[in-house]
Amino acid sequence: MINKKVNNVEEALNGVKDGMTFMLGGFGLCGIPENAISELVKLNVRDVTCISNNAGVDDFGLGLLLQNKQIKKMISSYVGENDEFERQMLSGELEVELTPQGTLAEKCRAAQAGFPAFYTPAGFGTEVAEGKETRDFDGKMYVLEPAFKADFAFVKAWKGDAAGNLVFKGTARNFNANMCGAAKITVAEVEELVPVGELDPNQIHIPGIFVQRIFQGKNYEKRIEQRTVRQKN
Amino acid sequence: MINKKVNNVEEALNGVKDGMTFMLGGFGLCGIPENAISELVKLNVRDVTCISNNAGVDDFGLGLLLQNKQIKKMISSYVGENDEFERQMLSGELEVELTPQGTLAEKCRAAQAGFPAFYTPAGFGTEVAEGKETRDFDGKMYVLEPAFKADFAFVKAWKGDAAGNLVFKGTARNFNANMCGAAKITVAEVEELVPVGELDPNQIHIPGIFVQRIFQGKNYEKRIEQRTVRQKN
Amino acid sequence: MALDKNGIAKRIAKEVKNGYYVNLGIGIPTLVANFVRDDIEVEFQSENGVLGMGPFPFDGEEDADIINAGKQTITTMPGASFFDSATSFSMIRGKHVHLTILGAMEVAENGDIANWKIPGKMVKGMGGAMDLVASADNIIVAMMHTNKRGESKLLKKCSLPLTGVGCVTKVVTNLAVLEIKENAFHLLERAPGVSVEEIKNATEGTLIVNGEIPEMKI
Amino acid sequence: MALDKNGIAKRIAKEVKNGYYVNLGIGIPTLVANFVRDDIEVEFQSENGVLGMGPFPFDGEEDADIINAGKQTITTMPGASFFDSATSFSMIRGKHVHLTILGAMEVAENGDIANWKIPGKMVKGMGGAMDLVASADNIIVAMMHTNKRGESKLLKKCSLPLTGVGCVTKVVTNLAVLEIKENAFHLLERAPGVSVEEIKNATEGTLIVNGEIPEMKI
Repeated sequence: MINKKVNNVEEALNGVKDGMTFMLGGFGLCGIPENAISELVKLNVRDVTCISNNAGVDDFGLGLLLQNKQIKKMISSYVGENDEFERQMLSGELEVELTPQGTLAEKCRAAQAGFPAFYTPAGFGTEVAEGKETRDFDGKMYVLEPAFKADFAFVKAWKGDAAGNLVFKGTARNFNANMCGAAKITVAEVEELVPVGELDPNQIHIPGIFVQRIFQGKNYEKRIEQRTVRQKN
Repeated sequence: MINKKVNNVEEALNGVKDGMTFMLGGFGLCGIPENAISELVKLNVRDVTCISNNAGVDDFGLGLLLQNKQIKKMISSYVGENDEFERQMLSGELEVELTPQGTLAEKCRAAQAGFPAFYTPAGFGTEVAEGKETRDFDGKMYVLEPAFKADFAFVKAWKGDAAGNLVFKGTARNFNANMCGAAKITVAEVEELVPVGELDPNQIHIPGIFVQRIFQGKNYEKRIEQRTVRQKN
Repeated sequence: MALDKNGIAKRIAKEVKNGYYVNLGIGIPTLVANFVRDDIEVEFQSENGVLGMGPFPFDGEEDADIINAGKQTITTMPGASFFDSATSFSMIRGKHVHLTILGAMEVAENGDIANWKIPGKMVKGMGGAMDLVASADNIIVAMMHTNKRGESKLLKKCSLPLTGVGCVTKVVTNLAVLEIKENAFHLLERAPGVSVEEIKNATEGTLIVNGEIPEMKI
Repeated sequence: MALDKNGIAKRIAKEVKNGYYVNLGIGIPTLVANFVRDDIEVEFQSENGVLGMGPFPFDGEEDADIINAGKQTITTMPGASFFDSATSFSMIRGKHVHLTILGAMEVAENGDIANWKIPGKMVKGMGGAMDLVASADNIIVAMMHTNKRGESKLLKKCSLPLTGVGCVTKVVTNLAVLEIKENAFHLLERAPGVSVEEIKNATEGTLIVNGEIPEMKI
């Protein structure tokens, strides 16, 4: 077994530099790499490009880096729920590349799987396709989208082991799974680091080969954005 | 829940016709849809095209359809271990499209995921790329490969439920997972059909949306091609 | 009388057929789930990675790791499954999801839709909408017939940046049910008590009224 | 004395470095696993869908559902995982597998390799080999230096249909270790007791011999 375990978030983020491109898992605040984000704020790396479906909310998640003006460019599918994001974008302070959600996911998967680019129907005929190659297959139009290139991918899993194997919980899997192995270095933080051999080989969501560093995360807040409930009769 | 359960293999293969294109899961004899194959022999459908990594062995798996001269064309990555396959191919009785294994898998996945085609480096500069579009991305050459189009996909899983959810075991997952949802109709046979709700939603390999029909298989032989063992000291 | 949001959702629920996998957008579409008949088999997909969504959790049972695309806490039904984002869009792009219901700011008579951006003013982003509308064969838009200023949202041509081209098949508004084909809105049903004239006045795009137009049955 | 198959495997095992994920082809490459040092961390990937392969199972413990790409029954090590074929080739195509070791019928001085077909005579198919050689940066070929008729398998140009172009980085045969670069085979090591002359005679392609060539240490 190849050991990927590092002792803490500081070790895990070793090598992070100004101007780099990061991938960050999560959908809204669900499944975001909370520890890595806190450390990025602490390290105060600047001028970074972040690939993340959303940018958290004003005071949590990637919103913290936005508040701190550390982000030069965001590549996301959705801005809503974050006023600071929308403000910086509309004012032009922040460069934003809005990308359809499925395209965003596949640009990660393409990087993970060694595909240079792919054709998707999403965005054809819209401003998303402007300047991009389009092509007809069987009478339907597609847009050619390149794979992402990133320096670090920060993902958060439910359980993991020192071999780098990951298991996610519920809808916290989202982009976390697709970003593993999609950057030069993939850093996984886990709610529970279990002994090697404890995870069923048949039930591993991401094999360790896609992960370079793994650590036991701590102090997870796991905030809920929209607490919707019903009452028991 | 949308109920996909059918009572038996006869119902599951309803609509199968001469001249159709079938996908069949499995790697060698590992994870092959034994019940579906037996039924295809019994139905004696002719002139079919089979997409399958291998063609079984002479007297088992797809080899049975080959012996029976039911197959017009095979799309596979590997012929070895099947003398009848090699004989029919060399004599020209059987049309064979040899496809790199990773390309074969991705042509299934592309069909499942709605991608019309993809660029892969596999086969560039070889006869596999003859007549195909090639393209340079970042100084490396790629071949454009189209998604498969098939009428039926026959897959075999370890466990499944009436919602069509599937769980595979060990290396029997192979192409079975990628073929689900890659044909007009996906038929899954399972070693054990469990009550809906028994499978952990977090640990389902193939969500039921990719499966149209599911049935409890029977009489699995699960032959081993190369029984390699070591002796206890 | 024009329909309210629940009324629109109720009418759209009738478009949901047995055996359908359905993706519901944020807003009115989310309400549709409440009105689908009990005697048909339907599963709701949410593009953030869940199939087989159930109702909201009971108070105290919500789980931060189990949400829908609107970031709302949800539950799952027996037979549900979770998956990653790429797989989720494989379901959508691969046409395994049968019906997409989403909101819009504008719909054009050729089926174009705009719902993600007002240049210089507001940008929410397209989220999964561009993938959904570019992929599904069956796309129903749920929206008010006119905007807050009383202007028609059913246009000859969208004025806002597009989400997708020529993709919307049906529109259900507070006033009417309309099918889009051959570059026109074809009026199928009126909201109870709403006249064809009122619908004509509220529709900027080409409106085809063929024969007697029945009232919706909700 | 020329090496036997185990000798070749033993020499190649020295190319396997700490932290490597390695894909082993059928034949001699499979034997490599037996000779990798115990004090380094290595994981073996098999393209049919397993990472972290272990030794063959004990007699009676073999499982039809757990095999390698050679269709042999295997076991797994702690930390192993199973996955589908597309994911397996994501590992390969995405360069997550660091080293590929495979057999060949012919290798050319420019790094071309042929190992899947003899027109009109024999076709095994390429299996995963075309994906492997087109993707990996580090490809070692394990083979006999000459074929059964005594003809060189290290050629100026392959005569058989290619598996991949310009991809092989190293060749380990029963006679020698050779690096491929700048359109030539560069002799690095001789098998114990084998002379440079013998290697020259057995090599049809351009052979570069620079200075004293050491004997392999196995």
